[in-house]
Amino acid sequence: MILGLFGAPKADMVGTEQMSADPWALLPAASTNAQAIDTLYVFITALCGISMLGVVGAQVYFMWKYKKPANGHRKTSPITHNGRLEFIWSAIPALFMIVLFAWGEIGFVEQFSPPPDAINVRVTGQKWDWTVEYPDYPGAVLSSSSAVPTEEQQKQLQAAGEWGEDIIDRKPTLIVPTGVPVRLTLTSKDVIHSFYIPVFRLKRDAVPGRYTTYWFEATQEGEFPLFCAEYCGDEHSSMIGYVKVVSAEQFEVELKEATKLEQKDAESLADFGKRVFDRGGCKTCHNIDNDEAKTGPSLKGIWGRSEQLTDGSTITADDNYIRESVLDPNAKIVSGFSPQMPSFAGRFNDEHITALIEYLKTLK
Amino acid sequence: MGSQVYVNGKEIENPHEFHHHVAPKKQYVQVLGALLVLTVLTVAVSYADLGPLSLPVAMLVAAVKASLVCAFFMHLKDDDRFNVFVFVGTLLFVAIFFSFTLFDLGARNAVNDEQKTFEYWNDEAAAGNALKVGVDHVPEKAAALKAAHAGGHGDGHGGDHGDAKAEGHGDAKAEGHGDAKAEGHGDAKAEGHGDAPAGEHEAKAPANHEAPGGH
Amino acid sequence: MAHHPAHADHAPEPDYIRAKKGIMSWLVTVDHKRLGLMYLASVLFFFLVAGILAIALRTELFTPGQDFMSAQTYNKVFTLHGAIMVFLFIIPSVPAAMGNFLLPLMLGAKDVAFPKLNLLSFYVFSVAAIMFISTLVMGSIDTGWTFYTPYSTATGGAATMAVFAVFVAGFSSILTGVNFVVTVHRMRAPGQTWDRLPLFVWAIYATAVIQVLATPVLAITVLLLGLERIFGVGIFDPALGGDPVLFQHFFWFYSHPAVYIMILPGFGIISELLTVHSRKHIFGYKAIALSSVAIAIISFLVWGHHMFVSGQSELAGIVFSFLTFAVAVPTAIKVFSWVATLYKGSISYTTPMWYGLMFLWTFTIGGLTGLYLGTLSIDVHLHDTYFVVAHFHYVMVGGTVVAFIGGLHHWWGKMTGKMYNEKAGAIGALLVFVGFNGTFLTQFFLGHQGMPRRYYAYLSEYQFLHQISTIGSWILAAGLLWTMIYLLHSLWYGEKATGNYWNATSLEWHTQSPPIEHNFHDTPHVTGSPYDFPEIDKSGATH
Amino acid sequence: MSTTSHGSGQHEEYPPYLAHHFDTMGQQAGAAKLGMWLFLATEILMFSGLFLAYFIIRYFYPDMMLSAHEFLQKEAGALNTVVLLISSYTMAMAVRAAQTSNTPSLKRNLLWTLLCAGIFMVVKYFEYSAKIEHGMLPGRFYEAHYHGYELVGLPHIFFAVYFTMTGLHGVHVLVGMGIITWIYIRASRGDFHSGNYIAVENTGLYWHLVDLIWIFLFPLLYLVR
Repeated sequence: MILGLFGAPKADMVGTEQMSADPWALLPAASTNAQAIDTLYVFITALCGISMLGVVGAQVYFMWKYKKPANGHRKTSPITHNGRLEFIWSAIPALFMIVLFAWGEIGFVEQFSPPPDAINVRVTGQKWDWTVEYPDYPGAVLSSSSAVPTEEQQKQLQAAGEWGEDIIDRKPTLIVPTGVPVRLTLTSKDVIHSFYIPVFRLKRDAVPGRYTTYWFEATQEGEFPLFCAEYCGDEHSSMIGYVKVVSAEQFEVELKEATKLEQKDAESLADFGKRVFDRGGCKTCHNIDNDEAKTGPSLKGIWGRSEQLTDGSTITADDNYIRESVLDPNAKIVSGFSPQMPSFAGRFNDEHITALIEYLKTLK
Repeated sequence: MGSQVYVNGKEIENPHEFHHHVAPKKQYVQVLGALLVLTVLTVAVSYADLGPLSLPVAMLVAAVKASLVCAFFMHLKDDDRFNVFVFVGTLLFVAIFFSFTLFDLGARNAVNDEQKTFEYWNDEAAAGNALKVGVDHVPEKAAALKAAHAGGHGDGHGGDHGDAKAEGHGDAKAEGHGDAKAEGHGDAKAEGHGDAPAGEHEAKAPANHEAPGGH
Repeated sequence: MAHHPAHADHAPEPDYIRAKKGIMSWLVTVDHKRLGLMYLASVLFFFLVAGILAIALRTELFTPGQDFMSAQTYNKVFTLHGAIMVFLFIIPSVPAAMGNFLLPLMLGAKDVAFPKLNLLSFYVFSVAAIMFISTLVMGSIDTGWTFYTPYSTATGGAATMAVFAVFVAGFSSILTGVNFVVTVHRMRAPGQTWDRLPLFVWAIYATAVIQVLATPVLAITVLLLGLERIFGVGIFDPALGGDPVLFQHFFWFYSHPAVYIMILPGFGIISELLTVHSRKHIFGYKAIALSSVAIAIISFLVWGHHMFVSGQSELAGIVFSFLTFAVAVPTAIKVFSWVATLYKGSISYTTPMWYGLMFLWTFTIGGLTGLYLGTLSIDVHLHDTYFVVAHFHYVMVGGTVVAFIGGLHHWWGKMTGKMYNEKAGAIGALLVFVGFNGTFLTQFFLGHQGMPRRYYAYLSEYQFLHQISTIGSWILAAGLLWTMIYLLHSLWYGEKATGNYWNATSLEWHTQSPPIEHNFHDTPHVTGSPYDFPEIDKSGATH
Repeated sequence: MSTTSHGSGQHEEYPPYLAHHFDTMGQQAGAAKLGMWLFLATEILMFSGLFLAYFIIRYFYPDMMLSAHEFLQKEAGALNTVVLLISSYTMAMAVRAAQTSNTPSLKRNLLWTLLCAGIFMVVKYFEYSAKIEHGMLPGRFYEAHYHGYELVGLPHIFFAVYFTMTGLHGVHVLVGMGIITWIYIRASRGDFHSGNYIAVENTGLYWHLVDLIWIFLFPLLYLVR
């Protein structure tokens, strides 16, 4: 990369093995749909290329051929129109337009009629995090962790040679098997988000108060990025994750592994709490290493701190307050902040919250 | 020159004749009469139960009234044809705006039906988890109003957040319309006020955003 | 047939700039030419402001991570860039600034139909601009120029103010539109039939029709949005029982036609540039004129193509896609006719002509890439990515702005009485061409690779293309700055412009440069087409 | 463009109400009237957005609409309809008076129109105060359920639509009253006669449009079940 000199990559936010620094390598066609769309894409590109060549070719030729002589003007043609020519150049584009419309329409309609045996997946967007649930596999909930280390941390980690998978609790946002259709049902808890997986050529807005659906069938195993494509506020750019495509046999095993959030043997409660914290994406809105407020108050030294609330009263951030703030976040808003935090009720159980509180105690 | 007028590139022979039409007084009186009669008809029709027809009938009567006003009071009948074109053309664009948007909403029914979007809302409403109404979105104001209406009943429940905590998100939702319903009946007031702490929480997400099968 | 009307029997009259003196004579003027200049100064100022914001955005995107802007700042900057460019620059640029100046001149009229309304429209625009600028000190806005609900109903900052600024700006646009439609209908010179109108007038006319028909819907949309923010009316906000997709219908019913408010006047300018500087009758006059009107009307039927993935029903998507392709045909006809106009012409490579020829390249790319986005299944992939960003910048900047700058050079002498330097102009055009394509051509590839728009940080894989784009934007900025400098320079040091320095035929060239206060000494009478260059040249005039 | 010039730009006899850039009163009146119609077109399109919002809310929440509209006073709405129709009639008569150079009749009819508009606003005032009293306020200010009124579903949207539509219409009535007053003052100065009445006619067109919108608002908000 020639221009890489100007700025080394800072935030390798997803960093999966499928993705390299090659700018052209981001877009394999990894679903049945993607292959069909790519064919049409190539067709349109060829069509546009030929048209462009025709228009610009004629233009450049005329520019050269009919250049004004150095002295005076050449005698120009009095031609004003040509009915037959104009009809032809209206009719030919019109025909191609009909072809394009029909072709695109077929692909589009297919994307909306899922086969009956599709796996159901429910996707819920919220600022700035995706929650993915598998109704067919009770309890299986994934989320896009937006816990990206800060630039400073990354530098330290890289310097220490520790930059790797185990630093962040990095889990896929979506796990799907190859060869099995997957049906997405999307909605949102706050504003409009858009669930976008480029390698599947898939995008669908998640609209609050409404449901939208979509389906796809993955064909290629690997890990691919996943974005929010509809502007949704401050951390829109961090609302990304990755989709992991595994073989149909491996699917259930992988899903179980990925959705697990349990204290490991010999892991301290606080360390487990840090993993919970990362999984919850809390870092998106709360600073932990300095006192600066982001969308929410800084959590540095939160435990035992006195906070003034919007209603004027003060409260000490004890276990109960932290617990309430996780389960019913907007009950008591610290003065100067707006009620923006989603509830984690149902996602975190008591063990998780206990661990989280232990972790927060360590943030001094 | 003074006498030569060009409109739309054509010379007009007698510019003072241009758009000058005095209608007889009688005509205006008749039109007013017709309009008043039609108004009585509209009101009368609203008392007759026409079921699904009531909207089209009401709109039809209104359209007739509107045409009378346009044609006679606004002189469209005798006006420059281009002004008529402007008016009718405008209605055409209104029609485009209406038809496409309503068409889309109608066609979205498939997903709404399948996902039971509106049924789900109704179920939630029946369970007391409906969308919050009006001042309930402004917790301070709702609390003040509740206090004003509940008199001294509220003290026992005032600052107790314990139950809100225990029930988590669900309780924040419960302050919806079902709650307001309770307010409506005198004897239920105290009970309604029992939820007052929850009333102070502004849940960011409306209740119905939870996927029905998700939790 | 007199090419220049003889003015011998008239005493020399001061031009419109010198006719009256003092600042008040400008502030309360009802002269369409002075108002045109005032608009021109305002829109150029906003172009500069929004352009600086654009450079800041591109520079931030030079590296994948955060450089000098936080996410919040970035969001505010891209919102301001979009909103200022759209509402305070592009929409008023050609219609209000150049249209005001040229329309009565091209019609052989003394003024627009309602000069006082014209002045009012300018002040309404100024109020809107001040309201908009005031949002900067009120906490700024971070909604994007599209104000999508429910984000815009909940976000903090000065969104309410911005929304009402758009409401007010809309009224300025409506008043201008009404004024122009009436002017074209009622103020044409004797003999100037519909098929003798310059194509610029046709384009401005079609634009004005859209302004009249679409802008009121924007007004009610932003009014409802403002009420939603103040009262929580619950029409657009799902948390209150509304439907956010409904907002998009309302918004795009205006904003898609508004795209044609932005580009149609550009079409008009290009039709003038290509004919005058190749001394050739426009090819397919009727087709170009009628396709402007056709585009204006069809533009109201395609708004749903902004919503293919937004939760709109797929059936509506299909209908809108079909109608979208219908708008491609008149656009294609225009491009072909412009290229055919060059055939057997006598092309002078003046700066306006360079911009005209540049337009053919950039706009063709902009138009053709629209085909990808109109195609349903492909739009699903490309929607809300950099492909869309590149597409609309090719149409808006490569189309409208290029035409605007070309037109500015073409009529610069007519407006100011001074000629710019041709050599400097050619250098500027080259810089703009290289910079523009460098900036936006790469973004098509970024978009196809899946780079979503409105990201302030991105995956490092996209870095290479982003860096080319950023460097391109710097070149583009340099070209525009250079253009600004030599144009300003010409005001003091430029050659004096003659009355008809391009030896052109439409009516604005039948008066001196700059024109006198009432435009013409005698009411011109039109007897032929505005593009009869071959006839004139045959009759002996050579230059 | 080939052109010829003939005649003089100077008009020997220039009517006093003719602006400099027009050639004749006919051209001026035609331009003004076309401008007014175009302006009315924008008004219609603006209100169409509100009507569409109404229809959509109705489509989403039919029961709520039916229940909520019962709380509007039909009698007041009907009275206002009649008042506005009469004012439209008097306005039309005023235009006719101007056309026939009958200044006393013009002034009389303008006063009648103003009076009707005043009655309309007074009725509107009482309606609004009743709604405010009962807490039937738009959007997040809705508090009728604390005043003992039990409405189905999400009535705050209905009252938001009600207040927005009638409010915007009311603003138009107020603006109309202002314009009519101004026209009355000009009529008193004797500005209008059969050769110059376009200002009266345009005011009339505007006033009829206000009436036209109410003709649709009344059944939609007050009557439809």
